[in-house]
Amino acid sequence: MSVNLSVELAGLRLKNPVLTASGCFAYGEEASEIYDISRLGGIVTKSLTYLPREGHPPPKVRETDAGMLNAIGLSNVGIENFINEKLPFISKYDTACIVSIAGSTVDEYERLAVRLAEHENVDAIEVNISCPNVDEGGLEFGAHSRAAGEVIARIRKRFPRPVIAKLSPNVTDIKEIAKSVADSGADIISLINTLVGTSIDIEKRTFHLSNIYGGLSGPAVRPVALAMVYKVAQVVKIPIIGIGGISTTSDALEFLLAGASAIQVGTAMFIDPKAPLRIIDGLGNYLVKHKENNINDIIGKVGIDEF
Amino acid sequence: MSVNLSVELAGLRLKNPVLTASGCFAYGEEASEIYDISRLGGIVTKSLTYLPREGHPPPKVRETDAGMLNAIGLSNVGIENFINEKLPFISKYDTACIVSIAGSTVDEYERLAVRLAEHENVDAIEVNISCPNVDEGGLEFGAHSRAAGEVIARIRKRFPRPVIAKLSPNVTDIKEIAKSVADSGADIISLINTLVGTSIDIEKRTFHLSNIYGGLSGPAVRPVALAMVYKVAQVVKIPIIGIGGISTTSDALEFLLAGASAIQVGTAMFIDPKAPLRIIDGLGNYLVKHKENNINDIIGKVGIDEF
Amino acid sequence: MKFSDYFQVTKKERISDSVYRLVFRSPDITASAKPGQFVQIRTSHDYFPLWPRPFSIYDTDLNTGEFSIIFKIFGCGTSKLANLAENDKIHILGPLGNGFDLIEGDKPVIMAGGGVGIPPLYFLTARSIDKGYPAENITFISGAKTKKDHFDDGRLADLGINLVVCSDDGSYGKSGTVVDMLENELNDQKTVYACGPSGMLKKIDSLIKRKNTAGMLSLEALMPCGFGICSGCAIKTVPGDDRGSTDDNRDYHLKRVCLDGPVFKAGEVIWR
Amino acid sequence: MKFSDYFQVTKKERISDSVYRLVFRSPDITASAKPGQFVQIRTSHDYFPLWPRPFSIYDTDLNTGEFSIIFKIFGCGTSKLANLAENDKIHILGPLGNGFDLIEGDKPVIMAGGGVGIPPLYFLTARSIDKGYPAENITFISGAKTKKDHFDDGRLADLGINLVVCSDDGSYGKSGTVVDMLENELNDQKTVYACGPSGMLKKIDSLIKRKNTAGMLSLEALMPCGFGICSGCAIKTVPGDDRGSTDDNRDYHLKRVCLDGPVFKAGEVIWR
Ligand SMILES: Cc1cc2nc3c(=O)[nH]c(=O)nc-3n(C[C@H](O)[C@H](O)[C@H](O)COP(=O)(O)OP(=O)(O)OC[C@H]3O[C@@H](n4cnc5c(N)ncnc54)[C@H](O)[C@@H]3O)c2cc1C
Ligand SMILES: Cc1cc2nc3c(=O)[nH]c(=O)nc-3n(C[C@H](O)[C@H](O)[C@H](O)COP(=O)(O)OP(=O)(O)OC[C@H]3O[C@@H](n4cnc5c(N)ncnc54)[C@H](O)[C@@H]3O)c2cc1C
Ligand SMILES: Cc1cc2nc3c(=O)[nH]c(=O)nc-3n(C[C@H](O)[C@H](O)[C@H](O)COP(=O)(O)O)c2cc1C
Ligand SMILES: Cc1cc2nc3c(=O)[nH]c(=O)nc-3n(C[C@H](O)[C@H](O)[C@H](O)COP(=O)(O)O)c2cc1C
Ligand code: FES
Ligand code: FES
Repeated sequence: MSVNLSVELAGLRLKNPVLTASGCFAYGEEASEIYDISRLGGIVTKSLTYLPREGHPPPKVRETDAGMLNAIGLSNVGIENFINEKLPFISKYDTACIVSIAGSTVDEYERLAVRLAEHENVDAIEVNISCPNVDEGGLEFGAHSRAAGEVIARIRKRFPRPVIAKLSPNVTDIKEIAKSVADSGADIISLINTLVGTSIDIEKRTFHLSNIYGGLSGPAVRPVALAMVYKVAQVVKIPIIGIGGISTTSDALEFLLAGASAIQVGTAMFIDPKAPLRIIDGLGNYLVKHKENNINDIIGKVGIDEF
Repeated sequence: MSVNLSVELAGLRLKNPVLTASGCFAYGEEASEIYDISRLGGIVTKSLTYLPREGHPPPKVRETDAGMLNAIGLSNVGIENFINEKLPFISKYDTACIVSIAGSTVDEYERLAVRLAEHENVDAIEVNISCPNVDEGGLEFGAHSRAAGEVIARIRKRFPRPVIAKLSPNVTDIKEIAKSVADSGADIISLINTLVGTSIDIEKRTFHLSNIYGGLSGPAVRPVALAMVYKVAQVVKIPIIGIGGISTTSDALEFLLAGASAIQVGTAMFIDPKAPLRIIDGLGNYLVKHKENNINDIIGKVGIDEF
Repeated sequence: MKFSDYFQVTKKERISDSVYRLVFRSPDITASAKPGQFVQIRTSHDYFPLWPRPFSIYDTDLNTGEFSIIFKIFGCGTSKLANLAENDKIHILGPLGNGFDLIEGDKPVIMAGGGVGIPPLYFLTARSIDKGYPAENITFISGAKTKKDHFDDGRLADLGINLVVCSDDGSYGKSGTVVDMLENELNDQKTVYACGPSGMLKKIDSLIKRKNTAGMLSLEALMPCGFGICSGCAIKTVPGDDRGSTDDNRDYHLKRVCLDGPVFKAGEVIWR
Repeated sequence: MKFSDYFQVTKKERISDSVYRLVFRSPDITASAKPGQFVQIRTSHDYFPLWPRPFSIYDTDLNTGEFSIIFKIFGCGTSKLANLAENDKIHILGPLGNGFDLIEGDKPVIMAGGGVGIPPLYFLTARSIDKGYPAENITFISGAKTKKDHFDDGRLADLGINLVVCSDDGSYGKSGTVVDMLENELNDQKTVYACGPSGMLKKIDSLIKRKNTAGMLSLEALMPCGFGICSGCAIKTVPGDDRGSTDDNRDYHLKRVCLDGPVFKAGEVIWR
């Protein structure tokens, strides 16, 4: 029995619902030395700023129980180098190219969107709003619905293809932020970005990360991510991309059942670069096992038991 | 070399900084059948409501990666049964008795505080503000600084001994909430309560918990808890009790170094009922190993490395 | 008194494809263990799995201070348990739960054990006979899904009881479920002692009602702590008239399987 | 091309108290492995630890398609690795990193290996000799903290090189650190190849400068991915003049130890 794994999110066609998460796939070159990345539903690039960035000094990462902390600090090649050196490479592959952008000001986001609009082979933009807003004293754009909405509205005007708003989980009411970005014209919502965390070296009595705080990711955060995806699915009509600790087929299925139309694999890429491929195969096997033939039929199909 | 493990938080004297977390020790009877609970720095009871509560129907718990979800729903014996049956039992032991209270209205919190004020052997109240506020359509008291401050202010007036405000981590800005409860008269701040999460049974296609959402706890959440404790320690002068995934001596030390004057052991009680005792011994050994003799000397002593 | 410490594996025995028997040395737990009680075993040093796992006490040897469990490989925790070697030390808490009262008098009884439910019933049967209850009055139904996961290590046959072995697929003993067998054997003169998966117990509970006799049911549940502090294992039971007013006036009264149980009276549980 | 798959442990050997040698069968990795390169090994099936662990390739056998590593038990991951049995399958990604170029000509060289840094230098030495570099021109300093964690399985002695064995506490070979030995041996005619803990490499880097000669240093770092996608292993290096303007104009240029390294030129790294 042949099964359909392809999904379409607000015009963004994916051969399967499995994407790589931003910052967990660089720009695709490294993984392409391990397998054919055309098998992926799509690639989300490292978040790009206008100018290149070195990012935070080391140490930048730390393992935690079933998770990890990272304070990479948006190290990236900058938009021009990306367009000249990285985009042509990604474009050789038959997989969706989603470019993640990050700004310190609304203007920077806008300028990034303008540059990317010129390139047809950028299928969508993912807007990383978990960045300090310089104009507002370093407060995250993603922390407040107004700022979040403003960024999305400005980008929406400048980019002709799907705009994905990637939400920060470090908020009191994710539903409010989701509604705001949806009302501001986001075509798709992806979540979650990392949770703020830290860890301390008890012998040295210093923080493990040079930046003190890092972003927590990995299996540890999955239950939080899944709850937020389900909450958002209850209040917005636009498609959702689930992110957070997804490492196995079963993890991915939880998010699809909760209402995500696609998922991203982040930290699991480090544990097993082929994790996305295993999940793609696993989704097919799950459908076959349940005598179903279309992945779209299970999206949002979690029920509420009678207890 | 003899070491001092005793700490004093706003007049609350603890023979050692290790407490049991609310809901993870019931009212002390069960653990007392395993060891002498007088060895503990203190006990925090299950959160009490005015009337007894059955709580949510089963299933109430689920394991996650290095964590667990619970939707107990404040099952408790109610304040009167507690005072008549449980308090006398706890009072037999030479350990601090901290009573956790939870209300659906500010009035309920106040009535609970009034009842407990009459009992000298209640050393402190811990106010669980991670509860739906019926007057405000089920929004958590802990979600907004105003509501949080109001509850604390009202209780502060009615209870003569230390009032501990226990904060919810499901907020955008924990510093703001911390400042609000401190300004409202909280003597001590404890954090974190559980993170909102969920998980799904991919075969049954239903949620694992009858309540859909549960509270995530255990080692998985430790980095988030530690970051929040450190943030709060930077903005309030009142003592802090660290909670969240603490299972080992090293975990406890991270929180003390980050600025907590005491810690609570929750989920780890289920894995090893003697975890608090192992931590108490471990703290002593750590001091000896570092040629120090007073636990108070390491509180808040995390430094920031030059990178 | 309950004991929580690291105890030594003194013997490991394979009973069938996925079923093992482990013997531990703990004079304390052994001395105080009662049929129907269980222990919480931490199956790993790290957090996979996070919670310890509950296992019924299968037998005790007061002379050697050893007790044993029989378990089936199920998922992550039991797999790690199966990797234990003799002399390894492992963290155990017990004995836990209310357990059964030994059977007295000579009124006939029926044991209905499904898979993982057999060990505690063996323990109850053996001890009751030791204490003078007539073996011939005991009918013991020992069931499993299929041959490869039966729990029978031969000891039941030696008790001189009326043993009925069955498996759902007929690959071991009679063909049929424990409930099928019980249907034939049960009458209002016989008290039932049952242990096994919730599905089976639910059927047996109504069967007991239909045949209007009495019974004791030993339940399973997910158990974070196993000794009563978390309320995670709570199940719905019929509220007693004594219950005062509650805040959330539920139509059920919650009891903790680990502390108020795992043994409950027939008719007491509100099944899902 | 890099390979990511489950590979079989074909041999396990204990070299000293806490040091083991493991041989894996992977014709692909073996065929393409270069001295100084490493593999990422996932030490457990669950998430303890979460990340795979990096280990230098110690030797390869093109005939059997096997490669080996030597490792010291350090913490959680290496402990689990030490529990592997022959024929177990384990997830490996490799070969990774830039590695060393084989030594050519006949200019004398010094290998400075501390503990876990010895395996890659052995591989470099052996291959360079195979390719015709005169063994007698190689001085190899093999150091360890103490006897019980030395990495020497006897092969170095068979290479016909000038071998200097030392340990910090003198319990094995000469008494002193690798840096002490290098101090005596080094002059501006000799190129250094060093691998070991950061502290040692930092000292060697300045020693190379002082003695004004050249050297290659192979670094360690925490490595979430090992193949360049996470930037987690990045270290500060001296920015090249070619670097254009950056957003956060840092006084350093970050390079990934796993992909741009682990081998760096002396003088390139900005040490902490
Ligand atoms: C009081 C008591 C006594 C027991 N005695 C025995 C015994 O003597 N021998 C024996 O082999 N087993 C016994 N069990 C069952 C045993 O505890 C489970 O098989 C074990 O916990 C499975 O753990 P695992 O990590 O291998 O499987 P897991 O990986 O935890 O389980 C896999 C799946 O099965 C489900 N599951 C696991 N345990 C249970 C459970 N207890 N109830 C419902 N669903 C569950 C989980 O939800 C999970 O989805 C007993 C259980 C209880 C409560
Ligand atoms: C390129 C490379 C090649 C290596 N080759 C070898 C080899 O051939 N043989 C060998 O025995 N070892 C080698 N190592 C070191 C090896 O990877 C570590 O010993 C191993 O990762 C320890 O894992 P663990 O889980 O046992 O210890 P952990 O429990 O992870 O470590 C315990 C503590 O040590 C610290 N730590 C762990 N690993 C490192 C590290 N790499 N750098 C700095 N601090 C660390 C951690 O911060 C932690 O606090 C190599 C490392 C690198 C980067
Ligand atoms: C090392 C690392 C770097 C990351 N960089 C980015 C980034 O540049 N932009 C972004 O939007 N998210 C970034 N993330 C967040 C991930 O895309 C993802 O949202 C998060 O890690 C949760 O998913 P996971 O648990 O599967 O990793 C990064 C995560 C990690 C671990
Ligand atoms: C089963 C369970 C029940 C809990 N009940 C309460 C409660 O009644 N009141 C409260 O303030 N916190 C309650 N908590 C939260 C804990 O007190 C603690 O804040 C949280 O679990 C984080 O700590 P931990 O990771 O050590 O468990 C409960 C936690 C668990 C796991
Ligand atoms: S398992 Fe915790 S109360 Fe029963
Ligand atoms: S370890 Fe991920 S980039 Fe080097």
